[in-house]
Amino acid sequence: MTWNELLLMRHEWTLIGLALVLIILEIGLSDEQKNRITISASLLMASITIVGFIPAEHGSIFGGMYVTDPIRILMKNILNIGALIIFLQSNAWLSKASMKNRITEFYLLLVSSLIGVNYMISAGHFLMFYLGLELLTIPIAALAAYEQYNSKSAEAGIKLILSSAFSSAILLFGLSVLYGATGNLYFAGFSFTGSLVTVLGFIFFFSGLAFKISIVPFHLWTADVYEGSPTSVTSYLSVVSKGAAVFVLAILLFTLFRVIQPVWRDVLYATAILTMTIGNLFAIRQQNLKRFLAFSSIAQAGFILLGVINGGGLGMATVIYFVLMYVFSNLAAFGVVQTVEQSTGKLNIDDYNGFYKTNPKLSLTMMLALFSLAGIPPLAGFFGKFFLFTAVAENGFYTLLLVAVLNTVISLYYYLLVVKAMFINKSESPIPVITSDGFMRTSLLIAATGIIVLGFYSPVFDYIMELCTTY
Amino acid sequence: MIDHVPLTHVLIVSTLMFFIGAYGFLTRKNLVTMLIGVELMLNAVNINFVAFDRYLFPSGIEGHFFSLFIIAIAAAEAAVAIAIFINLYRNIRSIDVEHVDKMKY
Amino acid sequence: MSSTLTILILLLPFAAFVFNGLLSAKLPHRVAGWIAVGAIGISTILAWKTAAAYFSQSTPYTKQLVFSATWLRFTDTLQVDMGILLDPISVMMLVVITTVSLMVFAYSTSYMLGEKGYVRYFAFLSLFSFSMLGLVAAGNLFQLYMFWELVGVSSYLLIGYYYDKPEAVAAAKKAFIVTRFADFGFLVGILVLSYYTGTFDFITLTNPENPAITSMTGISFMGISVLTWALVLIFMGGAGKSAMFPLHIWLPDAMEGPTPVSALIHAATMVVAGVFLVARMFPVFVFHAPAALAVVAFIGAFTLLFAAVIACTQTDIKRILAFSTMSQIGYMMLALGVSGYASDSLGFTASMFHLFTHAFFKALLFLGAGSVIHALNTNDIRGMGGLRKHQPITHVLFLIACLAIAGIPPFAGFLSKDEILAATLATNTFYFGIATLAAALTAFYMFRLYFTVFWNSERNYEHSPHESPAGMLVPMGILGVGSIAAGLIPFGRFVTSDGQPLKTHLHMPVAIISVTVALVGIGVAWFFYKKQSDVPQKITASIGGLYQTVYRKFYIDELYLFITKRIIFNLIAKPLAWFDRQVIDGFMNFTASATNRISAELKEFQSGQLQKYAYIFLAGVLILVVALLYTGLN
Amino acid sequence: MTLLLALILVPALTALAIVFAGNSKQVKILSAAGMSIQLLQSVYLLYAFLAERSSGNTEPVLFYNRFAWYSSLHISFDIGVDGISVAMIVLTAIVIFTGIFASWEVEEQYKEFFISLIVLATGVFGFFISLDLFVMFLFFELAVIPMYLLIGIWGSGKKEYSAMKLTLMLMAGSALLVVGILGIYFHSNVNGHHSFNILELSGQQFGIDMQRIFFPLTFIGFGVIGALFPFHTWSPDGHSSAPTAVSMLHAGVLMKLGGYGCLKVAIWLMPQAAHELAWIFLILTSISVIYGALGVISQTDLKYINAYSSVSHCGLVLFALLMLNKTATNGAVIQMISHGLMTALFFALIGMLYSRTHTRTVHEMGGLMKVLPFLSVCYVIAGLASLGLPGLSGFVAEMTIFVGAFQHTDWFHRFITIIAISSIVVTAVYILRVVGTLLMGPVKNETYLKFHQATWYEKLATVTLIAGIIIIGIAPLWLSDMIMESLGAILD
Amino acid sequence: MEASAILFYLLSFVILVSSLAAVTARRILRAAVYLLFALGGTAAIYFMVDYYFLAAVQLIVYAGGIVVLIIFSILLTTHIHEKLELPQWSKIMATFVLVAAGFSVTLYALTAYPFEARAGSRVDATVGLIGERMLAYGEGGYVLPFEVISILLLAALVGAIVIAKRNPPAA
Repeated sequence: MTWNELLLMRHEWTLIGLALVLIILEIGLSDEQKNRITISASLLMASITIVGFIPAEHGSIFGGMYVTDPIRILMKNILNIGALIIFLQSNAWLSKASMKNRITEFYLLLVSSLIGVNYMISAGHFLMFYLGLELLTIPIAALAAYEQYNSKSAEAGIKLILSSAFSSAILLFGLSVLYGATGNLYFAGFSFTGSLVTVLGFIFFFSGLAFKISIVPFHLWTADVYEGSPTSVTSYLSVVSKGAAVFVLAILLFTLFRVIQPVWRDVLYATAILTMTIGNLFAIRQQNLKRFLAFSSIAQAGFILLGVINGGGLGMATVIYFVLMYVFSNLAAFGVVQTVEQSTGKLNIDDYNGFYKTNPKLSLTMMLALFSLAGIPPLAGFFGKFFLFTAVAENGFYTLLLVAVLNTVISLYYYLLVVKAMFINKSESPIPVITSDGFMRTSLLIAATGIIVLGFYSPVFDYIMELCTTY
Repeated sequence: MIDHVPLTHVLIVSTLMFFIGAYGFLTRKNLVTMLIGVELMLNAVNINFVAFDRYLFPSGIEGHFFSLFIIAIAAAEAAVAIAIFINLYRNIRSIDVEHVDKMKY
Repeated sequence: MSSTLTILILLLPFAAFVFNGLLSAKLPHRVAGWIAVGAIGISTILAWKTAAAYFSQSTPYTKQLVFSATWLRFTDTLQVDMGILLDPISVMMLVVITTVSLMVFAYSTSYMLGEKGYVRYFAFLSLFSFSMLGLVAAGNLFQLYMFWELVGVSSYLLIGYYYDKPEAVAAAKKAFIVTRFADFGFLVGILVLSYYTGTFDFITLTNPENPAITSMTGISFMGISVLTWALVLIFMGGAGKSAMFPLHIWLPDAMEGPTPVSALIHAATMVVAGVFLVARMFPVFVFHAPAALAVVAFIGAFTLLFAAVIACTQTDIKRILAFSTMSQIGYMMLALGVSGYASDSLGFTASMFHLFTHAFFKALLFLGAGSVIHALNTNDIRGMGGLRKHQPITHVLFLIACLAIAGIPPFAGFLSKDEILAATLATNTFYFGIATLAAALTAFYMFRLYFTVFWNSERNYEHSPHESPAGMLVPMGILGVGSIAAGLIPFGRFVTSDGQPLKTHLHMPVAIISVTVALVGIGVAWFFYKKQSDVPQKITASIGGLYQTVYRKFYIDELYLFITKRIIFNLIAKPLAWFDRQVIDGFMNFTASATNRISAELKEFQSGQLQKYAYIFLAGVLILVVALLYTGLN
Repeated sequence: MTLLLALILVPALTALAIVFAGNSKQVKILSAAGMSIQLLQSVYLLYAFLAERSSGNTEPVLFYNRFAWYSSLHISFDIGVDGISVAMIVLTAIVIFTGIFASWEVEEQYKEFFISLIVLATGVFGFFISLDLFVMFLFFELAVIPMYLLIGIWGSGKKEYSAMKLTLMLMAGSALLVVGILGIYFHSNVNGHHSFNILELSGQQFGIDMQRIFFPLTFIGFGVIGALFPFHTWSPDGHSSAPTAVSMLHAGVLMKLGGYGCLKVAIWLMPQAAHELAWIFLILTSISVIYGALGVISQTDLKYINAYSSVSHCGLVLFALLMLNKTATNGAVIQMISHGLMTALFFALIGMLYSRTHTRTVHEMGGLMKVLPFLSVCYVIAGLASLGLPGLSGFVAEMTIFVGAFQHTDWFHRFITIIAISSIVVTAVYILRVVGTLLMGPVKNETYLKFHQATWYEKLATVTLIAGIIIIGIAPLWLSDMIMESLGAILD
Repeated sequence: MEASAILFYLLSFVILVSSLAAVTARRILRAAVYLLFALGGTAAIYFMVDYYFLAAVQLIVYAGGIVVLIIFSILLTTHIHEKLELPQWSKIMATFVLVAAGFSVTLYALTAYPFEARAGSRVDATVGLIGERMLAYGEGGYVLPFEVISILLLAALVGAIVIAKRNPPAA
């Protein structure tokens, strides 16, 4: 093993380095200096994100347990951006008195989870995949329950850890069956034929990943956990955790499970329809914005499946591109929600009545985010969604496409409800003028820029398409 | 390999155990007992891995290692889960799963 | 003949319209009046010059397109050229329209003096003249239709001139809508005809040997040749504009407009457009669709009698005149309907001749009525009487007009009506009988009017009626001269169906019959109405129900009202609006509410119970597995 | 050619400039200036287009330009115009120009208002110049969304309901469009790859089975915004709740996107299915025509009246398109322009009257001719245009449509054509009814006498629109020929 | 029947019975103890197949670690003598049906599949081999997972502590 080979793991190394720095800082800094951790962590995370983009070699090491290729690197980079934005958005919350002495741990857990994400994406062996998955989940479960004196937070933590334990047990059972059928756990050379037992194994395995992506009917934990968790954690769950699972699902389906493509197509066909529809139907009736965004993100997951179902280069590219835009859009929305929540504690849509009058910039950002999620041009979401539709149309699944586009109409309805609250409804006591901190503003600026620029700047998608031609 | 015991029988045991665990997870009211259910499920998976390893792929020990890691992770998971249970208990003085339903619809 | 001059005939009134219209708020009244009168005056001179030039050509008089510019291209073959077509009837119409217009314009300068919308009035009048001139000069059917519509709208605007009077507004609306309905048929007719012939052009269409038309005679729809369909539909348009039964209901109400307007539009010019239209298409009618021509004759004859009967019972001076107009147009239609072509075309010539003479005396009648109304401020003849002393000049002129319309020699009406009667006698004695009967009725109701208004006993006038100013009397005088002189023109020499002069002569037996019945009519009227008498009341009382029916114009208005209000509005429009709101829109709203409903129904799935979540999770896994057992693997 | 790009850049930059404007006056002057430039540009485009044509350039589209965009999917920013687009662009420029002046009295959140309005216009301009289905669709949606805010914030009545309904129904329509567009895309094969480019696609022969599926989707997709029965119900509510300028733009221009799209996408690209399935939509559209007209009769709200009449008139557009011959299609395009102008005029006037009387119920008003002669005369002119008076644009359009529709000789076409023609009678009924009640008769209310007369901006707005109506009405040949030349490529 | 087979069936019986008891016992502490039996039985099976190290880990980590943890938590959160309420009958039935269905489907799939044994000499998981593999980085080497799980354990530790440790509530 050479240095160069080790450098293939630079995403993980840098993150591990960050974790170490955090531990050192925690030990080295006095309590009064703890508030500097955010800025250090953010800056480091920013540099890690940038470093991630530096072109480098790729290949596989550890006998194939760890694999990188340009697509995986891109995926990691996208999720790093998401994590960076979440870092920035967490400051307001962490500055609260109740979070005193717990700032470093927060970042440490988040970074650990991020390391899990990276390993999961780069996994070349099911064990690595499983470890990544658990490393991704366990710290986040702890974070979900991070607000000690908030029973909702504890509830969220319990629901997350127990459901995920249950789902990973099922996933593992499926994996064990697949192992029995193939005798191999390396991705390279993983081959089997479609049979009853492999289908069973696959479904068990799939449900575990579907749980992370919140695909119906494996989604039920989502809303409750999103609502109860601290908003930063919710952001992370809805963006990074979900994005990572989507990526891995796509990679696995497109490579290892290609032999049973007819099987997983049927599965995805059914679950995609269910996911979009159920997500939308529940989102309609939400008042709590975090819950609302939870169901919206379930519906979005359904849309993502449209790209996965494609099973080819176009599908992979559109999935990656969609997640990229979803990172910006969803985090912009969560950023605004977080800002309002931290300064007023208000989370209901009704509370946002007249929001535009008092906080025009925040509400404009929110509108951008929601419109992007709804797929309104010229925002990034429009392109993301349209390309997903392209992917599904390539297969000739026009019925599915029709269901999907009609679902976008429903989704537009509830996104507009929020826009309506902010811009149209009047309020006796609107949310007062809020001044967010510099971190938050930076994060919103990044997200908004992403939302606006991404669509116009086509080379991004063209680049992704080029990478994905291998599928 | 256990002489004269067919693989199927081992698999019956593990599958049964898995679903007993699932039953426990789905019916028990106490969070800790739910966790016990999960542990049983994981244990069943381990038996599977070991059985496949021994019966089918004697020259490799991949399943063995997988079981090893599962055990470790189960421990980590249990630790975090219990920490959260305790936290919840502090908050609502109960670890009954049916009380964990403040957020719904 | 200079085409510029003929175009100017049209453009001058148009210019006056634009000028007056745009400056209506700022222009002094007198200036506006003079601009309008000046414009139409020059047009009149040009029209006469054009006529002189046209008729001084050697016969036969051909159709000449003196101006043409492409306005719109529909298809490769079908295009609309704005043009001016000169032929005997259009030249004749140009003269009639400009002349009568000039008289009415001049009359109006005095009559309308002091009205608030004076400038607007002259703008609209000019617009009307322009449109009417464009209509008669049209070189093709489509152009004719365009100006036809413009005429309609000018009529609408002028009837609704007193727009703060609800009756005037309603009348204007009614006039427009009824004629619009007729035009619907007209338009379809045009479309059918133009589709099969591939042209709108009159010169092509009216050429009897035109292959496009002759080839079309074989095509039929529902057993009737499409050509007949087309022409009947086109005639429907004409019937609407010319107030033929059953599309006549707007004309009496149209009298809500200022009286000069009634004279110009609803007596002399616009209402004869239908006659003109049939005359314009006459070769097509006569050669290819005799059935359609029979319809024309029948409708004409029916209206002729129908309107005459009603006219006998009316009490509003202008309405009497309106029904008389309908009746006279009936004559014209009837004449056309029974006419043949070329040497056989006495009816055609007679019809045009009557149109020509009628324009003068009917305009005069209206202007005379205007003069009376001007003096008395009422339309009801029951409030009039003995006016011959107060308005001697009006009286004389009115009498001339009455004699003309009653068909007493040597007035113009006598000659033209005689020709019509002769033409009907030659073809159909039944129609002749009707025409003769109507002639008697005409004489009766006209003199009923005349005696009631100018003789009889005086009423209690608030202030003594006085003669109208010279500005009104002079135009009336000129028309009076016209009412006498118009008959002297050897019409058959100029206006015939094929451009070849037609020898006409007085048909003595017919003349004797017609004069006799006219004198009888006058005599009865003299007996009833010259003095205050209760004979008429007694007669009406004795035939009460019948009288009421006639007086209420055979309840046709009520029938229309029933159809429009009850059926169209209440049974179609209202239910339709309800349907749209409740069913169509209701469905959209239902979709939305159903979505919400389903959403609410589903909420139990999100119960907050961890174990239920896991249950669904496991169930989901198993369902997928089982489903794939059945589908995915085979 | 940069001219076409400027057509979207000028409004976009105007909107951007407004962001930095100070007070309401500056905002309005900026908007007016921007839209004046836009109008001049459009007229210049018209001139340049006609000049190019008369110099013998017979390319199907002129000023064609291609900017690579998403090259991996063969999406490019293709722009170019034919006679139809040019006509629609000029129409849009006129309507938005007048719309700005009709909104001169907007003071509430004026900045946002004008920005949204101009963004909407940007979408429309973009739609008309784009030749790439994807780009076209993008601009289509871009035009729809600001509508929600415009109605929701500045509207009146049950504005929130109306705005939501309008947006959702239009988006549902565009949802069908997505399917249609993608179906076309994936069934195309241009030099071995799929294409969104309309010009390239028009050279494709799609299989009839494919067309049978995607023609209805595309046609209904565009038809929804063209108020195709029974998907028209957003229109009455939407129009009645929208602020003046929005109603103007929406009825005047946005509804035209439907007809334009049906022609340029559904009919052009899938002609066989169009021929085969036209009868279904002909029934629907002829229902639209007569149903809309009859629907007006029992309405009492001025905006509802105009909205239903728009359903009728726009129904006629789609009806004519489905006749699938050049004449009728030509008429459809003229009708789009004509209806655009007159309905904008109607809505502008209704807004102006409303700002004085504070009611839109016909029966509550009366005798306005006496107190507001200028506006009333304008209203009458609009009405006359609407009922198809010769000399005004509506006549030209309707006649062309009817003549075109009559080119079909079979019983079915004849029958529905006559049904459609009968709408001219109904139109006369309701127009005259409104004119009679609203403008004529005695002055209903003494306070009316204190109304201020039309202001300069109101006059500017109305006169501009009337000028357009009259120019087309009197001299339609250039327009008709310009459109006709472009139809050769589409309908042969 | 061979002795090993008899032993296996015996162990299986113990495992299954104690599993069942673990998920049904009404006294929570007993449930934990039954779990211990089940885990111990499993360890015995590992012994039978010569996976001594795994068996040891099973006993130490599972039985020794997790069960102790569970018992701790039980002590912290419940009264020992407290009897758990029985779940609702309907819940039991519904779950039973689902679980039985799941079991049947799974077992059907597993038994229907002809698992093929791969030829090869048997490798025994000796401690030496395990250690070697744990530190190897080629194919079959587990150094990377080993490192990753260390991060995981650290993270879990940090997470558990930070949640469980008492912080003064915010003012």
